[in-house]
Amino acid sequence: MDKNIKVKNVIVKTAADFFMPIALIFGLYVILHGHLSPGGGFQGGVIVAAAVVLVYLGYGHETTENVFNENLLKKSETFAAIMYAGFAFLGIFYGANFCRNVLADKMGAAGELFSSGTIFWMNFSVGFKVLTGIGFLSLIFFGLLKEKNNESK
Amino acid sequence: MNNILQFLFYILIFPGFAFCVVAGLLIAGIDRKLVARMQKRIGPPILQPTYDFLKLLGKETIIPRHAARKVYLAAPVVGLLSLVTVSLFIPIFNFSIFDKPVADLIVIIYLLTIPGVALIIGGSASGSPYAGVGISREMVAILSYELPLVIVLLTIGRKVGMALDGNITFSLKAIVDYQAQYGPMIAQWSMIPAAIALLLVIPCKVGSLPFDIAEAEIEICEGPLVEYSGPPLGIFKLNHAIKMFIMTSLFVTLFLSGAGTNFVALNVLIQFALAVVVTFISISVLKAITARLRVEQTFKFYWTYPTALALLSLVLVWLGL
Amino acid sequence: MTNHLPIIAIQVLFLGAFISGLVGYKSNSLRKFVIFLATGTSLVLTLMLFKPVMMEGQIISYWMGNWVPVSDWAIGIGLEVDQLSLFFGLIVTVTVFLGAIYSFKYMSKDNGQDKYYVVFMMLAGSVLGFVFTGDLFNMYVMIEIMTFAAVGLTAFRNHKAESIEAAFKYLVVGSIGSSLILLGTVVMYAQFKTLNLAQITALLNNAQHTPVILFAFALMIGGYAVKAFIVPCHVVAPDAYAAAPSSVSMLFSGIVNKAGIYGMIRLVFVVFASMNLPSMQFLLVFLGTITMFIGVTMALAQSDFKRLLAFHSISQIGYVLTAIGLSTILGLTGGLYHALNHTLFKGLLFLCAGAVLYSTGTTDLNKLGGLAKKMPQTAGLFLVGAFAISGIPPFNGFVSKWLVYQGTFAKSMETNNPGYVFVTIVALIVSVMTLASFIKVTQSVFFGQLPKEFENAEEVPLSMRIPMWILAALCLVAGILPTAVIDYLIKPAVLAIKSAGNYVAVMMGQEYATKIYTEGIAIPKYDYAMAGWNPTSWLILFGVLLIAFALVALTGGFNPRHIVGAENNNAKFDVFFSGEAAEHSHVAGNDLFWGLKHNLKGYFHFMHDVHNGVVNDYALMVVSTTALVMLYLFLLVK
Amino acid sequence: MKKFMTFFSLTVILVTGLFVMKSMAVLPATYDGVAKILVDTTIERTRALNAVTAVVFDSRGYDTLGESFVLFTAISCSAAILRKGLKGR
Repeated sequence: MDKNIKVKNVIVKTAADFFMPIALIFGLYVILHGHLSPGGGFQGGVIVAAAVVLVYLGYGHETTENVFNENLLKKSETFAAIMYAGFAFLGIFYGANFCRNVLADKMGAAGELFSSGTIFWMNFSVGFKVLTGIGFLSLIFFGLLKEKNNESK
Repeated sequence: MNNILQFLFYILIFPGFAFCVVAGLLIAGIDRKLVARMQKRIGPPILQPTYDFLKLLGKETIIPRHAARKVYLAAPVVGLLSLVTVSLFIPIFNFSIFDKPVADLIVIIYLLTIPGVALIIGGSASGSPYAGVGISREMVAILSYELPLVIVLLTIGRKVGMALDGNITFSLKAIVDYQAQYGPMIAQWSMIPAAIALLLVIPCKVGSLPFDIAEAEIEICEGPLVEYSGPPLGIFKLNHAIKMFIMTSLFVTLFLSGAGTNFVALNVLIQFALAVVVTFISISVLKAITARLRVEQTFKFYWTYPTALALLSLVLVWLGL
Repeated sequence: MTNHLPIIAIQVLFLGAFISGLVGYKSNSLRKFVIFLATGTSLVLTLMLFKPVMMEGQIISYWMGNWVPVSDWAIGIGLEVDQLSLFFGLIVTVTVFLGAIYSFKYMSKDNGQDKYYVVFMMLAGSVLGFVFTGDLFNMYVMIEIMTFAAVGLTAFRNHKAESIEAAFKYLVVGSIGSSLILLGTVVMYAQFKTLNLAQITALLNNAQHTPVILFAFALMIGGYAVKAFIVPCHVVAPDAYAAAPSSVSMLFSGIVNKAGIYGMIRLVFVVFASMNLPSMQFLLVFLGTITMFIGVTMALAQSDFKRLLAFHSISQIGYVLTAIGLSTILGLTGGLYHALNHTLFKGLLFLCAGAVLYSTGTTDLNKLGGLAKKMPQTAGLFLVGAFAISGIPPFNGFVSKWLVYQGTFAKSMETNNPGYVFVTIVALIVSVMTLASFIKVTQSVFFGQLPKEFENAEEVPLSMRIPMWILAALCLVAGILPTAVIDYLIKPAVLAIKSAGNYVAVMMGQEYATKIYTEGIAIPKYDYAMAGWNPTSWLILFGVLLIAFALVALTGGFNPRHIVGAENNNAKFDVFFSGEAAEHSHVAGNDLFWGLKHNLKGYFHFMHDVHNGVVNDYALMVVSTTALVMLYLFLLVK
Repeated sequence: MKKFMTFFSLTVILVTGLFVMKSMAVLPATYDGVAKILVDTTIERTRALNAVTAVVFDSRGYDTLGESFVLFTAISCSAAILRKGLKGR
């Protein structure tokens, strides 16, 4: 296993450096434009979370551990879940039913970035949740990988 | 108020506690006498079980060091209570303490399990390894005879239910009424195998030879009862005696009951006399002529012959015979 | 306001999971407070539904996001809480509440508790969401959360190898079950173009039963059979129950397999109400009968406390399935009653097993013994649970089993089919075998002699005993007052099962329903009354007797002066050893019933080979079951 | 026995599956029911151009909530299972 992961391999590192901004920007684009163009929170979130994998591939385990805070990611995911439920609860606060898109008429016209009411916000919270969640999951798996490498050495 | 007094009378005196104790101890005495005579002994006086019981009440109760005290003491009483409750459910000819058909065969099946369970729990609570072996045997015995017993009772339910309104009945009162109208159940030839099966179940239910595997004195020192002494032991002995009466009386009610007479006292006497006859056939004779079976033999026996007999009856009844 | 109650009750549990994950990271007591508040609120909200739904007969329909049906098509997701849903909902919330209280102390010896509670609450919320929903795909989503949460909780004690193994098995088999349900849902959608249960019910009412529908139905029956652990899909259950922490095992038997049962009832009796029921009945009764028999015989052969309970769980689910399979009023009453009772007594028994594990660190029947002296309350509560599950009066198991027997036997009289008599006989024998295996547990855990290493075992803390006491009290109440339980809980639920038309009318509107049910919506009749046996009067009898004999005992019947404790060092208090010196000798549970096993050794060897622990075989069993159900439906259902 | 069961069940499922496919093919091909209504009315109801997102987050928003909870549960379970256990791993 450890043969395949050469931490100081320049090509991998450069490629990671190159693709990371693209992944971040593109992922965020997909999340934010979920209601306008193909894609959405789930897809965009996974693309953003690819950044974690890229950091790991390019810089190895220690850097990944230093850069990302596992607990923070987990907490953010929980927070995003609460956020989603909160937007769903907005319906009840506004006197309609759960999950009601109460903000649809209060935000811009169809086609604008800030339009479509809670759809935008729910999309955003799902995207946030997925990116933190998948990132967290990747970190756990890298942790396992490290243990395994240590054992085999 | 009157009602409550009447109920108290039922519970404490007539079909309930006092009657059960007297009848049970008498039947136990008669059984011992009969067995003795069959073995060419003189045998103890008929009141001997009564004397034994009274004597045990005066003895000291020893609670073993390993025993779970409360359960150890409560078990015999619970067994006795459930037996007395069963006696309230069994009608004696046309006499039943419930006006409506309250009594129920399934209730009886379960209530009759409780004395066995009480014996098991009590023995288990005494902490003795002999008791441990004994309760395992007792449980296997329960497992063995329950199958034929259940089939017999369902057969009777089906038979009576079909005759009455084409629907299921589990009511003992309905069964007695049926027999008052059509004559004793045993007269119907399709029920004879079931009757034989129930006769075979009785000795195991009361724990007499050749099926007294749980209390085998010679092998495991009376199994669950090994640690018991004084009044709790007395109550267990009493339970044993009452169980003999209840089971035979149940047999009489299920199979030998007829129109009866108009006098309750006479009916009771007839019931008791019939119960003695059933005791003689199913308990005393077997006790006198057989030796103890092993536990797996008992299990095999009950899941083959009595079960086959009971199933035969069920099939015959199902075919409308 | 009433309309919002179900969704809030569901979301409170989920939010409880998230908030406890956020704030309870460091503080133990804060986390417990959040959990207590969330489960308690959910329980209260569900109880608030009791009056309008159960007593006034309202059915609550709730369209998510106000997406009400447009031109007779249900475009949104609807919650529909009818009496059946609320019946199971109450079971869920009560179980979760008690389980949470129990966990507070029980889990205190484990690390990573924050993660435990998060997953615990997700499980709770998903099952509540499952029983309240009125949408086919939403049922799948919730069952998916439930499966994952159950797998996570099974493996929670990850320092034990068997936990991980059990979780792996559960993951594989559970995922197959979920996939079957998903595939069934997809096929249903392809046929009907809608996912709303009420609308599918209505469309099915007038539709031919095309192969597509039968295919979907078979897949979903297979899937829910896995969720309810019905033989032969039960094979992962014992491992999972035994490896999970006891508070979770309680949830497994109390709500997880109830979810499977609920799904079956909802599909067979409401959604597919127009199907040819007698042929379905045979399938369900057949599955139920083999489930209860195999469950209990396997339990007899176990030597681990929790595994034994797990097999009993399977066996009792067999009772439930058999009874509801009869599909008579009596049968459904018995089935639902037994489902309720199973939650109560099996929860109690699992909590007792947990208490034993907490005090002694093992559940091996061969190592334990004599704990009744050290843990008298747990022993007493265990006896209550054991008697209840064995159907000893006056506890609740007796009532429901009685209904099952009566139901099966009445069915045999009705249809003149001797097969149902056979079912009655099996049910009665299974009941005795249940008793037998609990005798074994009683003997080898609580009575007998105390091994040296458990000299220091102590009674469990109060917060663990409170849920046990509550469950024991509920067991007794449900046994003493069956008429009240039937009137207020079971009867509305049974009527709800029988009135599919009403279900449609509430959700899709009266107009739509009259269009579909042109002959009018049939109003079912509840023609069963607890006649023939009046347990209250019986209990009074028992009580009077008890008092009478207590008096006898007090006035010298037992002569208390003669009852000497074993405190003094007198040899006469030693256990009898044929005159030899006393030594530790405890008859443990491993081979207590060898007389039985010896005679049935062929059967036991076969069962041993079937439960071989190979996941491939288990997966094959699930797939084969689905295939057989499919074959059955295609060949025999008209 | 196992081999037989494997082939038997696979055959049964395959044959019935093919049969079902065949009968599905004769179902009306035009999409109707819920889908048509949703697609037709999506923009005035939700102001979202992407109809898929509109369905996923509005009319079936509750399911999506559930799906995100599935993900959350799965991740929490992984965290719970892969944590450092009591006796180390």
